Amino acid sequence: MSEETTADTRPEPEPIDNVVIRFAGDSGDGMQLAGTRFTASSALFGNDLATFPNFPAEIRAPAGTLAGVSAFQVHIADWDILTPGDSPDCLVAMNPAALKANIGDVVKGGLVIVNSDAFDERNLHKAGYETNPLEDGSLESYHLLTAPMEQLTKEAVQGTGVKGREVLRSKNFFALGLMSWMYQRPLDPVIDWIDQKFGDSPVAAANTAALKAGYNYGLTTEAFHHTYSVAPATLPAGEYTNITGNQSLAWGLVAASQASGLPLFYGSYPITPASSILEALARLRNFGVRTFQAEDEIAGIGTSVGAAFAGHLAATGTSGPGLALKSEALSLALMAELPLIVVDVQRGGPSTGLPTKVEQSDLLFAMYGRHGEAPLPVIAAATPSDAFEVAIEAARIALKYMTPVILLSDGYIANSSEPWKLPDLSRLPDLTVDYAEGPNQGESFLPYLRDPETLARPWAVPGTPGLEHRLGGLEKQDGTGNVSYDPMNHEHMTILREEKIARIADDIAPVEVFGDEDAELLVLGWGSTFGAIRAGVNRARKREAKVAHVHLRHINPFPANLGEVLARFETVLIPELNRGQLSRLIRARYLVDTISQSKVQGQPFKAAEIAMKIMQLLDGKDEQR
Amino acid sequence: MSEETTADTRPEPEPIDNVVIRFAGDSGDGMQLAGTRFTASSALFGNDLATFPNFPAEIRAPAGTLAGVSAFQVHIADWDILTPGDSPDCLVAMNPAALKANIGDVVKGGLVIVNSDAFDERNLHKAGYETNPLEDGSLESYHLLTAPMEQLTKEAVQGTGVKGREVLRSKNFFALGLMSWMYQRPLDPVIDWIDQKFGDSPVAAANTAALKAGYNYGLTTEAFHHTYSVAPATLPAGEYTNITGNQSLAWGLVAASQASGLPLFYGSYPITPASSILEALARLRNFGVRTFQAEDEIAGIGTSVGAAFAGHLAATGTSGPGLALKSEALSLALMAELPLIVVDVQRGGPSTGLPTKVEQSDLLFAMYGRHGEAPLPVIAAATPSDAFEVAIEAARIALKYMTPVILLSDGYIANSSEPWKLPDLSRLPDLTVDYAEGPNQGESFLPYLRDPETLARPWAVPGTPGLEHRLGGLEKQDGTGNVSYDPMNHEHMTILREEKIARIADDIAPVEVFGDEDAELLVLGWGSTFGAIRAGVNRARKREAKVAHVHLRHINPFPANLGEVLARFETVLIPELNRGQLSRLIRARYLVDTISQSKVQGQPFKAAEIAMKIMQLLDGKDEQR
Amino acid sequence: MTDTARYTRADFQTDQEVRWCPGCGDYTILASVQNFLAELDVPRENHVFISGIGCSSRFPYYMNTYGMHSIHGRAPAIASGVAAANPDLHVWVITGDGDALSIGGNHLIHALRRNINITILLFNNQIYGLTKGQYSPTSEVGKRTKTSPMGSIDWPFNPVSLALGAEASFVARTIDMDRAHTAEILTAAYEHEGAAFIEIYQNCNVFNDKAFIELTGRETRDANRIYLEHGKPIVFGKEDEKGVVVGPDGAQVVDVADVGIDRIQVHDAKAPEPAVAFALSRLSVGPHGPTPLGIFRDVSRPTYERQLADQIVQAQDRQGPGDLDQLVRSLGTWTVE
Amino acid sequence: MTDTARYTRADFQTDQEVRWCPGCGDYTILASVQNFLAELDVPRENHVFISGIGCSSRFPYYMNTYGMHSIHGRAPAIASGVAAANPDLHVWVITGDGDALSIGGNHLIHALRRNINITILLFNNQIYGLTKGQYSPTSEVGKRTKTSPMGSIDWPFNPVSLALGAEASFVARTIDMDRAHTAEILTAAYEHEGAAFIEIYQNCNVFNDKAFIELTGRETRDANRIYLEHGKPIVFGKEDEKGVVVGPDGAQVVDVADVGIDRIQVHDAKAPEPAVAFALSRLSVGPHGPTPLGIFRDVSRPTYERQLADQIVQAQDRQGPGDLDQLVRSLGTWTVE
Ligand SMILES: Cc1ncc(C[n+]2csc(CCOP(=O)(O)OP(=O)(O)O)c2C)c(N)n1
Ligand SMILES: Cc1ncc(C[n+]2csc(CCOP(=O)(O)OP(=O)(O)O)c2C)c(N)n1
Ligand code: SF4
Ligand code: SF4
Ligand SMILES: [Mg+2]
Ligand SMILES: [Mg+2]
Repeated sequence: MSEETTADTRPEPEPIDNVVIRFAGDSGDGMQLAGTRFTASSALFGNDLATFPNFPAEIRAPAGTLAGVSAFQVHIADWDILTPGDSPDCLVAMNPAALKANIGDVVKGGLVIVNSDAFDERNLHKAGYETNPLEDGSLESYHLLTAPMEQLTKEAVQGTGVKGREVLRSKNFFALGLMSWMYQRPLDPVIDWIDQKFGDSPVAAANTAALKAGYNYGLTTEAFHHTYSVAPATLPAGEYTNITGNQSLAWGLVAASQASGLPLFYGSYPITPASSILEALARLRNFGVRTFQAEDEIAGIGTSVGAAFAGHLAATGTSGPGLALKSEALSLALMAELPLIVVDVQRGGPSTGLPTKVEQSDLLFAMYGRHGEAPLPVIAAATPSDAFEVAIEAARIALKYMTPVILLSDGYIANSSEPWKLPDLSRLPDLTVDYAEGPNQGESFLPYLRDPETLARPWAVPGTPGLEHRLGGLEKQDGTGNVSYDPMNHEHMTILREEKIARIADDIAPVEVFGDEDAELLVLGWGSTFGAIRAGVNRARKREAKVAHVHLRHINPFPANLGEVLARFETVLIPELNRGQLSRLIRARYLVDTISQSKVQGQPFKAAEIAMKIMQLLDGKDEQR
Repeated sequence: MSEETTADTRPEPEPIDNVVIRFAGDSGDGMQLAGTRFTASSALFGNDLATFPNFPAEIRAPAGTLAGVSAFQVHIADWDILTPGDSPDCLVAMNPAALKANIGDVVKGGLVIVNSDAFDERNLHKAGYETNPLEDGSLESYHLLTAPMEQLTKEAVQGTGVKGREVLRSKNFFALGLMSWMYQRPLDPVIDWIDQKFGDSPVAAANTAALKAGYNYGLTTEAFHHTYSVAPATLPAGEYTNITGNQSLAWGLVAASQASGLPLFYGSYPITPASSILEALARLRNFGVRTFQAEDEIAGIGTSVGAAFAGHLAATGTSGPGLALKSEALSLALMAELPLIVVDVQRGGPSTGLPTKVEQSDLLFAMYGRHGEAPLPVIAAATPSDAFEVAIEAARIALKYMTPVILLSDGYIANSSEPWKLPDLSRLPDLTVDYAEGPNQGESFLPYLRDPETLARPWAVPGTPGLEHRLGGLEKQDGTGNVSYDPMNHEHMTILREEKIARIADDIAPVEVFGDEDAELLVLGWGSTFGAIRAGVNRARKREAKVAHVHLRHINPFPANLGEVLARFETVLIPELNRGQLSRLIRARYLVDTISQSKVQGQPFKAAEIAMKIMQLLDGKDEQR
Repeated sequence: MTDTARYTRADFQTDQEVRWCPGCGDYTILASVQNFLAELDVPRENHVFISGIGCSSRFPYYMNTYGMHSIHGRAPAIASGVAAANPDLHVWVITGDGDALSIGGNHLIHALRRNINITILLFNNQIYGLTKGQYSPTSEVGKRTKTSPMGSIDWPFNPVSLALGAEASFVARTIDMDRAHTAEILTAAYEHEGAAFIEIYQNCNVFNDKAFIELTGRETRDANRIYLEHGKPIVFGKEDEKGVVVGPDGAQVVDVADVGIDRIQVHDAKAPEPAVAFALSRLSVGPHGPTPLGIFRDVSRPTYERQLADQIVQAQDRQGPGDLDQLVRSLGTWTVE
Repeated sequence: MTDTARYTRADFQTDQEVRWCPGCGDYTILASVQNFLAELDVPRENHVFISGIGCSSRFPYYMNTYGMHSIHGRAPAIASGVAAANPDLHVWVITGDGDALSIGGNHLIHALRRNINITILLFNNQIYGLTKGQYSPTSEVGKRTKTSPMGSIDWPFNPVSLALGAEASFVARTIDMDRAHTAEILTAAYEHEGAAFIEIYQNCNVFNDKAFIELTGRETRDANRIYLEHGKPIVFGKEDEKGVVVGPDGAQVVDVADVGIDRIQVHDAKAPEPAVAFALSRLSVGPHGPTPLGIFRDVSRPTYERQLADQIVQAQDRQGPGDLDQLVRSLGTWTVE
């Protein structure tokens, strides 16, 4: 193999405005890495993009099986896109199992690039193929290209010093090189990254060699001479980074810590798909961040309640099973009226369910998952980058109203990525709080004396002389905070706790209607369905449909104008990755006969599904109800 | 004191049809016992009755303080009553604190009987009285009678052998004796009970002596010569016992065990007000009952899940904070599709709240208190004796549909009592189950192959040869039960689990409308508000109001005809001891603009409150909405 | 402990009525703790009392310091959060045998192994007081209670053994009635850096009266209280006629006269390994017969909250204090003009 | 262990693909257990495997017996329910260091003290495998993982010490690679009536490779494996040149030559008190340096489920079998005509 990586003989690439590519292989094949690097090059190149990694099983299955397939989808475009794409235009399959698990999603006529070396009898058998799909004509409706990637990788890395099992590890870079050729991505960012990551090692050399070999294989092989180019997107001017939801949520918490001047405490217990928030924060000790890997979720929230008492910006994060365990302590925080952010990165199903998959089915649990009358604010992130802002908003509400706040994210937001235009960090909201510093009623300090506007109680932190007081889970007398069994006081306090949360409605942005204000159909959504709904609505509007979209960030309380907005539309469609949970809340509150569009397949909505539902409703409106 | 207990000089008692009496004293004064014995005599005498014990604080406070007051209310009548009464006609107050804490509830003109010995300066001070209410005229609007009960008790027990602090312990029996005189209750049942309980001891002699002394004091003292009699009620013929809700619930579980032929397993952790179910069952080892006092609520349900797997009729019981802890394991049982009864004896407030008080605020928690889409049947007991039947119903549903069932009771049902006409135990429903015994599909056994009607899976218990299988919390393939990450299977299973519960609607009694079928107003209730609602509706109807009452035993799923019934009424009033939880469910499901009547004071509704609300709604109907 | 102490006991009392049953051992412990704090030269506002649920757990309401009456069993976790957030506070955990060892067992053992700077007072009355008399994880086998009418079949924990097995760096036992000894133990526990665990035998005169009578009864107490004192031979009895030896079979009670005082174990609370402390904890199963009281173990090990704080300092030294602008750029950026 | 054994290993395998990483120690343990069960003369349907969540906890899917892959940390509680409900089953718990000692620590120690008849296999790989590499309660101080990038500050548990402190009646340790020893320990644990606790060192070659290299490496293993055998002097090393003595300072490793074989501790797994077993457990902190393997303790104590069953029999003997008619009348009745 020669060292040259560019050639003047390069054919003219076909310009396309967007493409959806899926890298699929065995969990051990490094497809997440190939996908991420492809994404990074595209980002630096200036495309808009969205990604969606898909880990199918919890544990690495034996190589070659369907259960072991790992995939990474990226959507790149020269325009402002909203989702990682419904169906790949191009699939890279590193083995028969990867082909089998993913081919069904590929658009007809799409490009299928296959590592032919992996299609031996053993692997075909493991994947459950009776005949070789590369030969039996079953892929006729696709544009199939094959390359003996293992063979070529082996040759490429010769002389770099890697040996034995290590050799084939570089084959993902071969695939990445080939794809970089196909879609005319620059190699330099990848090479830089390799150098930074692996330094001056044989592995670095091997990966670079395989990368270039893949690129050159495309360049020199007739079959790969039809290439494509996606021009940079005309995104709003600014500095961008590509970010996943968990990363952005972690940074949002740190930003809130800086905006409030309070140190961040994060007590948590690892659980998919929330663990990477803990991991991201654990790296930020220099920001004064205290992460506490607790013995379980109860201690995760327990330590955070303690830290909140001690005056920190306290947060805890988990997924559904962990939220279940936190319920009792959350109720204590509510009663003690301490600020606390509880992040729930939702996953699929009840019990252990589908731990690596997306679902929005913890909404009613977040709303009602505590004994007694225990209302709490509930807010949700809509996209990976939105998680940054939502984390700050959660902190704002928690600190201003002295209440725990539940922040809902999900497995899709957590792991998928999008370009994020870096915000002006000098203009973060001012979240500074005033700890109580002295008596608030004559000579005495009443820990439950309230701010008349927010109904928040004062926050007096241990160590402050003269404000010694005791919190607790028993019902308390308003004002003094003393234990009280008085019947009327209990009713008063119950209503007061309810009212405190209800008042937040006047302190949040009203909902904004996107699309056709005069439409008959409103699509109402929340959380990670944002991209699919917005794209679906756009598609329908392109087809002349009149339709509007409202996306909720605040679910409890609802924004003050929501009822009035809903009343403007004849039909309200609520697509959710659950069995209609927001729908129930809307029905109970506004008595609107919502139409629920439900999907519980562990997968996000496709824009096409939303668009189709919209068209159906608009066409057959009369029969539908 | 002479030995004579009856005298011919007895004045003619005034016949009354019902009376509400409250015994109040320090926690150490034995008022619960006095009340219970008074109740027992009344029961044996044939009155209808209802009781309501009220323990105000968790821990015994220092004698004489308001926090230490303990009260027991009993309503006796010659007709079929429904509640322990709204306001006492007669209050027995053993000390100033008891007077102060309870006098506000007594009907004006009511009888107030006071232990005058306790009204010394120290006790008055402790109760927060500045002047002595027995002397300052503040009790003018009541009929006040005093007796130096301590002095008289001391004299009465002389010679029985009790000494020192023991002596005054008998003063509750003095009070009981006096009340027995006032309301012409027989002493013999009390004396029999004393003999049985204390045998041939000085304590027995002292209690009996004090009892008789109290009775005789009434007989011989002019002031007490206006007595009352309540004739036996004309209850349906049959054998009766007086029963509290927790007792009856425990027996219901035992009855279900016998009706199903399955041994009962009850894994639980003590918590007020559920502990006495565990305690009652622990005494029933000869019924083959296995109680397991677990290390916490998680292990309480965990052991029960294990026992269910092993083929037992498994139950676990707790109150709100414990239900919170059980949430995750409950979700496992749901996923494993194992039969399990989860009893929640609701108490007041979020967090520790008001542990000894009643509230119905766990309804939405029972409905939605699990992550993911995790629907479960929810049923509720309406009265203490109803808990027996509801326990059997819970077992029926759990076993037939292979599902956990949540049974809601509350602190009011748990501790209050009513006469229970013993059911014909030979006619318990047949709950026998068929464990799987062999293959169900060709040669193989599919643990998730379903009964086409109920959608229940088979129950194969460890120890059965050939049916070895593995359950778990990960999503499973329908039929085989193997772990499955397949998107469509997950949606299928989610809907299937939902449908299984929904189908129960056709297998439960439709709701019955009590009262005026043609009324404009329907009062819809659930749980322990039954008595107050029914009595309130009756009162309103006596005042010519047209009103109907529907009381729900099944809340999930709702009975099949509920929607149709609701549609018949213009106005639906839903009284609840919460902030409108059933109301939200009804609104979401049926889009009915319900009116919520809420009370969260740790106290049951009074019939008068319900009646008043009904009258208000009917009078000012147009303005109300 | 000077005449000029800035506090008196009254400074640590609140305006809340103390609501335990008359005669409850909790009163004595409350007095011991209040007296102890009054003698320290530590500002009142730097004490934080965190409790769970139980009779004993009402303790914080009666302490005029910062406090939280939290939820059942979780006090060690909440206290860990307070201590980790602010290492300058002194954080106390008040808990019962049910609270600490039944529902809260896991948080207890984890707080101990982490050696986070909290002082845990476990009021062991061998019963559930607040819920009115069910057996607890320290109740003896065969005990008849409301939930064990035929006798408990649960083998009890020995809290000292459990704490030692959980890597505790400070483990002691005392008894409510012995106020002087309690004060001594509190002093040592307070001075210990890291998690300190004190089991306090506490009489519940309502549901489990006289559980500790062998240690408190006039007739028997001398014969049964083995006071462990660091650096001293472990002898006890009215005339110090009994002693403890430790050898290849563990710890045994002997007549000093039989073996000679030289063979009597000299107590070493500072031994790096807890093996001998553990052996001593096995001398009694519950408070029956000769029972060791005092400090079983008191060794020093880096504390959690200090190490956490150190990591922050180190990270800031190395990377500079956190810069948000840099952080959001750390994954690489590109610019759209 | 006869030629006529009714089962082969294959009888205990299921049709589910085994989904651990290639090279994972879990494979070896699975094989050991399947082989062991095949040699028993116990019907397959009488085995129940209950696990929590973790890599190791997928075990039940691969065992052709009854089983449940339950939720994180709760397996000991669920298994206790199975065992209490049906004492004729043999109930196994499969758990990891995170599952058993982090979230599940409380259920573990309570199952041990209750001595309920379950056999607990703790796969200790000193890491969270399933969630991809966070430190666990057995990870060593200073360990750098995803959640401890500057090194863990959590002092680890010694699972054997913890189990002994929790009153366990059977406590043992073995290592995945040593299949013969694993078989021996399984046999003894299986025969033990009551809760049996086995810590199995298990290599996670993906997230914590070579954690046990001192015990498995050719060079070092002889010097570091201390096999405990009941009734035998505790000696080890290539030539049995090292030994263990137990005295007033706990347990120490010595050169046999220095002290003479007679002073070497003769291992007594049946000692009524766990003091010496505990001392032995302190010879190593994690698998570093000379580390005892084998049965630390194996004593007999009434089991929970048998006592429960006995109470039922007793109650029925005394009161007759439960009569519902009588029961509902037990509080007194009256008749309305
Ligand atoms: C989650 C939860 N479960 C159960 C309870 C009920 N409960 C309160 S205190 C207690 C046990 C008290 O025993 P212990 O800890 O020994 O304290 P003591 O009252 O003896 O001082 C129980 C079971 C509760 N409050 N919360
Ligand atoms: C309630 C809950 N919290 C957290 C998790 C995530 N989780 C699954 S396994 C695991 C730890 C696994 O470690 P270990 O028990 O050591 O098992 P290994 O994978 O190492 O065999 C965690 C944290 C979960 N499934 N459920
Ligand atoms: S019940 Fe026992 S522990 Fe509780 S306050 Fe009373 S005496 Fe003390
Ligand atoms: S991650 Fe580790 S423990 Fe889990 S299967 Fe892979 S090698 Fe085994
Ligand atoms: Mg106790
Ligand atoms: Mg592990």
